Amino acid sequence: METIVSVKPLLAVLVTLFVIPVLVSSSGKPNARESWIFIAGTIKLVLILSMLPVILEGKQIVLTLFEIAPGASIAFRVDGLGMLFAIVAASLYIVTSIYSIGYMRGLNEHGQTRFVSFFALAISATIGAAFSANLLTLYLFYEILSLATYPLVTHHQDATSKISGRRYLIFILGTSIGLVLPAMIYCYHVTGTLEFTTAGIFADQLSKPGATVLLLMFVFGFAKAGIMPFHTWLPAAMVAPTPVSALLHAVAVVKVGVFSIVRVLTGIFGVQLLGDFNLGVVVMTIASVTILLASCIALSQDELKRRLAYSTISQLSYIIFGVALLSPQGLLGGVIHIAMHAFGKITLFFCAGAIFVATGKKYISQMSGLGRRMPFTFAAFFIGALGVIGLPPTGGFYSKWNLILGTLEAQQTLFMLVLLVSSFLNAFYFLPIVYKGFFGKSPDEDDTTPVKIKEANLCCVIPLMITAVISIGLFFYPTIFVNLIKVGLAIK
Amino acid sequence: MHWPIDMIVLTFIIFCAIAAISVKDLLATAILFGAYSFMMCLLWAVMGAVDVAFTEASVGAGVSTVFFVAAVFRTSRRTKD
Amino acid sequence: MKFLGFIVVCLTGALLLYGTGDFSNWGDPNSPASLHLSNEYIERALEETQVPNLVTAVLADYRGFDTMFETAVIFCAGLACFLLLRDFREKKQRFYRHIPTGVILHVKNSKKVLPVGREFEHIDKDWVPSDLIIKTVCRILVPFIQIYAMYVVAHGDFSPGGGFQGGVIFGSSLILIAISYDLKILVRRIKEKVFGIFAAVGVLIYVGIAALCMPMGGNFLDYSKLAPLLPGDPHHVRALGMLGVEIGVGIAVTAVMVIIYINIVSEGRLEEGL
Amino acid sequence: MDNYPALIVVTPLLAALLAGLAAWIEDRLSYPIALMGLALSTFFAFKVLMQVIGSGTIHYRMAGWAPPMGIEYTIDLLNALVLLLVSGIAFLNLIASYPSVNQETNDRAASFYTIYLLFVTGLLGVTATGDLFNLYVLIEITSLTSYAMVALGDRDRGPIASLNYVFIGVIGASFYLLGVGYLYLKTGSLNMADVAHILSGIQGSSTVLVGFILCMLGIWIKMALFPMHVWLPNAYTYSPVAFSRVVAPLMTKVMVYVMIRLMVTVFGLDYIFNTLHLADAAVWLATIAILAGGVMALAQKNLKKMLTYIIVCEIGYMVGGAWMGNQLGMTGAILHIVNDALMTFALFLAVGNMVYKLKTIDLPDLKGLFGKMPWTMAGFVLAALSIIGVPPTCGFFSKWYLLLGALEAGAYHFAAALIISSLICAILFFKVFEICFFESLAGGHETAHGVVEIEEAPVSMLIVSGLVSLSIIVVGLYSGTIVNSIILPFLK
Amino acid sequence: MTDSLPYIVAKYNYWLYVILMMIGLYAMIAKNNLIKKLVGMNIFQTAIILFYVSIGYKTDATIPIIQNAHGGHDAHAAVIHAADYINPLPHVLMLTAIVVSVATFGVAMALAVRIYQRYQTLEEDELRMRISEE
Repeated sequence: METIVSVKPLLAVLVTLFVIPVLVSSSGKPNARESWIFIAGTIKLVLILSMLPVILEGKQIVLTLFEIAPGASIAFRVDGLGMLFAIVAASLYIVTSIYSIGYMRGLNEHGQTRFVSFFALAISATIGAAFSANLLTLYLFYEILSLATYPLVTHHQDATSKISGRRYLIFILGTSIGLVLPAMIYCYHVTGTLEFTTAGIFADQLSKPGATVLLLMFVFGFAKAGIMPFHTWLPAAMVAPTPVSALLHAVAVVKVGVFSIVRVLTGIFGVQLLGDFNLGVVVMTIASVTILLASCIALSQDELKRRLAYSTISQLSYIIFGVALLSPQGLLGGVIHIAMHAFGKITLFFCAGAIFVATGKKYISQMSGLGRRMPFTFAAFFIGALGVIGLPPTGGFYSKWNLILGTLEAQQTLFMLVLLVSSFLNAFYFLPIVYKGFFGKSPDEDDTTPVKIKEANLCCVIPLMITAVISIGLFFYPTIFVNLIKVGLAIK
Repeated sequence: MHWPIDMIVLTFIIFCAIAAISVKDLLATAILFGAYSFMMCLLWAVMGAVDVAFTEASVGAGVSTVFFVAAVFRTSRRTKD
Repeated sequence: MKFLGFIVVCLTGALLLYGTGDFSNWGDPNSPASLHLSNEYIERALEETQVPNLVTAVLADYRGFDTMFETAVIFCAGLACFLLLRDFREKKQRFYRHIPTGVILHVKNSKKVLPVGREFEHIDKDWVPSDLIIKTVCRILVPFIQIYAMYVVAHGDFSPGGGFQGGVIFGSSLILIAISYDLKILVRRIKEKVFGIFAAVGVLIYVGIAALCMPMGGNFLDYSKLAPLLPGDPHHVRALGMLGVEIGVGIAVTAVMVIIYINIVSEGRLEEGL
Repeated sequence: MDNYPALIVVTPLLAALLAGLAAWIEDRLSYPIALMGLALSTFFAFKVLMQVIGSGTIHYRMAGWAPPMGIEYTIDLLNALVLLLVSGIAFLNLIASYPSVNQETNDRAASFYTIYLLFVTGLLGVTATGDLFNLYVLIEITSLTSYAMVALGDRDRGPIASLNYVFIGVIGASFYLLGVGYLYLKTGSLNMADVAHILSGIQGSSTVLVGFILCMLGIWIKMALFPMHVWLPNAYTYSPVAFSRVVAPLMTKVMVYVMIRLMVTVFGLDYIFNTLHLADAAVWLATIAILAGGVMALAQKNLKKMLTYIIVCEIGYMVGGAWMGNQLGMTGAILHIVNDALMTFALFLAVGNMVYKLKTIDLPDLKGLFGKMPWTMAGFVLAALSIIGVPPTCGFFSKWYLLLGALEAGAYHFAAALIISSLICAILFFKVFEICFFESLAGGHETAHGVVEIEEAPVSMLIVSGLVSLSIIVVGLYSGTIVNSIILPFLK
Repeated sequence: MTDSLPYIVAKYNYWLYVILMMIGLYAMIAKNNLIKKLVGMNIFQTAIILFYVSIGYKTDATIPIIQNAHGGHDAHAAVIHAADYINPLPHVLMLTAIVVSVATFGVAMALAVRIYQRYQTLEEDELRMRISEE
């Protein structure tokens, strides 16, 4: 495969890192600070997009920074998969930045400079993870992301966030140090390399039980992916301000976890090896359990953000599920779900945040009739919900369609059922909200609320409109993402 | 080979050592310790280590004991063990 | 603790005894320890350094680097004792004795200092009349001890002795003054500061001589390169260098011994002692 | 100039004496003299390192006598590296120490600097020397100075801690001296290279075996390997902070260096691992040390004391790595000497800043420190992450080599201990972070306008703290270079 | 008995040093009084010095000071037999060791005085009690 050496990936990672000192120094001037974020975010996106044509041609961009040991270096390699993830993350970063202005100022939150700084650090780490050329680099950015997110999760600095933060760390850091690190070192010990290659790095060093254990260590170890039973941090982390939940817990953090698992499955083990040892089924089973259980739990949640969180947990497992199918269609469907779910879910989170900003309401049971007061928000919510359920005309349909085709292709009819059932469950826990929002009894019709509820401020509403529109747009034009995946995973 | 003499000196050294760490009066310890050092220095002189013996005579039996007595003077003389 | 200590001690003893199994016999002239380096030193030292006392030759020349640090250790000890114990606070109470009458004055919490001299004298809390015999004997002995100490330093090249032993002896002579007379008399005669300076200067003489060899074109401590600076027989340069450092050691050790003593005995107040 | 090796050690010694003398004239003179001495020493150390990398091992004959007769400095890559580390850290610490020395030992500042310099002289000498007995004398200098320093710290507990340290320290040094005596009895020589040469012919001797065990025991006591660690926590906790900042990172690390030097240069790895069968026992001991250190650290309520137990734990890393019996383990151990020195130094620098401002560092007193001392805490967090072993800080990379070494040697218990200790350290430090981060605002939310007043330590302390914390990352990223250009050539 | 006697005689110095060392070590570990521990420490160190001096000893050899050297520069003309003189190297080492031990002893004494000033006792158990009381 043709490779090009370029510093662009490094720059793309660093640009939001270097803006942090600027942010800190302009902490007294919110407007200046926010414009710096935009500039950095835009530069980042432009840098990433400028690499797009090259990648679509089937080339890869590589850059080796530090050689730690033979076969283990800190290096970037941009391929289709990473590019897909980077585009999603970087573009949503800009949108979220607009949104967080509205949200944070709307609620008059404290420590905004700290917030935006760590946000920038987190997005840097996300892009770094997307462009990682090997497991070591991926692990590095994975850990940075874990730590950078901690102050964001615990932003409120109160007792609840302390407990959530503790849980977040125990699960995320505990699994990555306790499971991924030894597994990674073992891989290096056995093979002498950690480079992602399509064929996998193992020749015949692994026995089936060994491979299973190693695989499970990775799958559970990347706990950001929210595979049960290592998922409980995710609902807990919903105490964070909504922009954090939106970008990080719908897009960046959890997707980095999923992305890591995808990388390990496709780049470290290799589709071939997984197929030989029949390990795909193992992963699929784990993913299916998570999908179904999480959906059921989501049904019982009254707090909107928590319901979204459980929905996220189940949707993340779709991606792993798809990859574990090991068939081209399944891979395509799984990976493209990274993008599709991202746009859908971020819309939902934005809506949840906008409702909170406008009304201060967190519970679904209080939201009946709000849709008539906040029509744009609830319309966007509807679109987002469709995307997550997987119905046309949203991008979510495209990925779910491919996933189902994948199960057929891999002749796993039983697992197709899982998908269908869970889609129904999705519909059950989302659509009632929309229905009640538009057609339910409105609270201020009784004049109990003196202040008339209206839409949240523009900075909140515009982003969610944008993401909703993109979500629909992806139904019609998924080509770029599809091509990227085909290039990245060498699928015909 | 004058090992009988050596033996006697050595026995005396061990006696002094044990006595120094077991008497209950620290001043007596100081004196026994001085005696111990002096015996030691005799032994070394016999072995031909004149410089070492000289040093031990001036340091171990001399100055160290003085320090010891000074410290006992400033602290307590009695001890339980 | 006692039992545990006993076990540890027995284990260590067993280990050491196990090690002795393979020793050569005591005094065996053919043991490896007595052959390899030892012979080289014995046969070459006199020729190379012109110092008949092999211990001094090895101590101050072949392994002079060790000795330099040994002196530094001594300096450290002095400094450490000073740091740990020296107490600059004014003492709350003072005792004076009116000599003609023998009345003892006890001054409490007062800044006032009585003129010490013919009428009054400083005394310790527990006044013990100084014994004339001891005083006189010591007064006679001290100069001889000091001369002997200097002899030991200077003659270290030819006979047992050297800077360290000489220094200790000189130090003990000063300690003897402190014991037989009074700590205050010693401290008044030779200020504490002087001891401090001497301790540092002593080590500095050693390090200085050693370092001087470097600009003279040799390695550190290479006395032979000092030949142009020294008068007399060029063969004796090394011996002279050694004498120089021994004097440094002597000065440092003297000062440090006194510093340790006066600080311990007076709990750092330098007022009353043994 | 070819006198650099001697000058590295002699300059601080001279400076110590001059600083002591200058104090009699004018107290303020001693600080600049001390600073100059260490600056020169660092410069020489750097020169020597460059020279060694360029043209190989330097042999410097003291007094011009050929090696077995006279004392020789043998500076190879390992020495040179540790020399630079020691002098550099001592120098940086001296820069940062000025305010805290004035605060803590005001009337004795000059004596403090003198003893400090003598201590550094001792460490440098221990590192540079190629003679077994010279090593002993220099160990005694470092010990004697530390006894004095420890007693200078806490008025009540300092002397007791110090006297305990004296007893155990003397036992350690005496064991080492005895070991050297046993070796001397068998070889008739004291020069390391010469002894090694003679030893290779008499490997079966029980005297050599006992000599070896005694040397190791002595050094282990001096470095505070687990059951022999009892002196360390109290001694380091109660010493003045300016001193604990230098003794904590350097003393134990230099002793580890001595151990490696004895193993590699004097006894030879072949003798240790092929003739003796003690390696397993030593690795087990190290494993226990790691776990015990971590667990004991958990029980502490004082930050400084907690860190001292972490030192005990880290010593286990290095001992285990060195005794692993393979190149990877040894590489890890040597790399960890550098890394651990830097991390511990950074931690103690931060502690120093806290002590300077707060006067106490019992954990509950650290409330709200993130707000009050953000820069100090930033340094502290970085160093703590490095101890936990998060990439790209240097702690991760030495752990990487240690783990690889453990896997290669089949010492899975050691690998497990490493992972567990990482987790324990994570718990430990996040416990501290939680206190510093949450407790300040326990009363409720603060608005963006209610800025917490910043009370930072003096600039000199902050700059040093920042520099060292950054160097943790830089050294981490360049650890491949360090390994390839210094450690591997040394081990070959 | 007649066989083992020469064996014992040949090494008795080494054995006795072990005994002395054990006495010293025992005192350091088990004694309760700090000053006693210090005495133990000194015994321990002198035992090691005894060991070194024993290494240096050679039968039928004299002290390591070259005789007839006062004659001047033709001294080196006379052949020096290594076997005639005792090994000087251990003596040199032990001079240093003695100095180190007296230095340590001095510092330790100073520490003991400091501890006594503060706690009015030198017994370890009482010290521990006083500390835990505070």
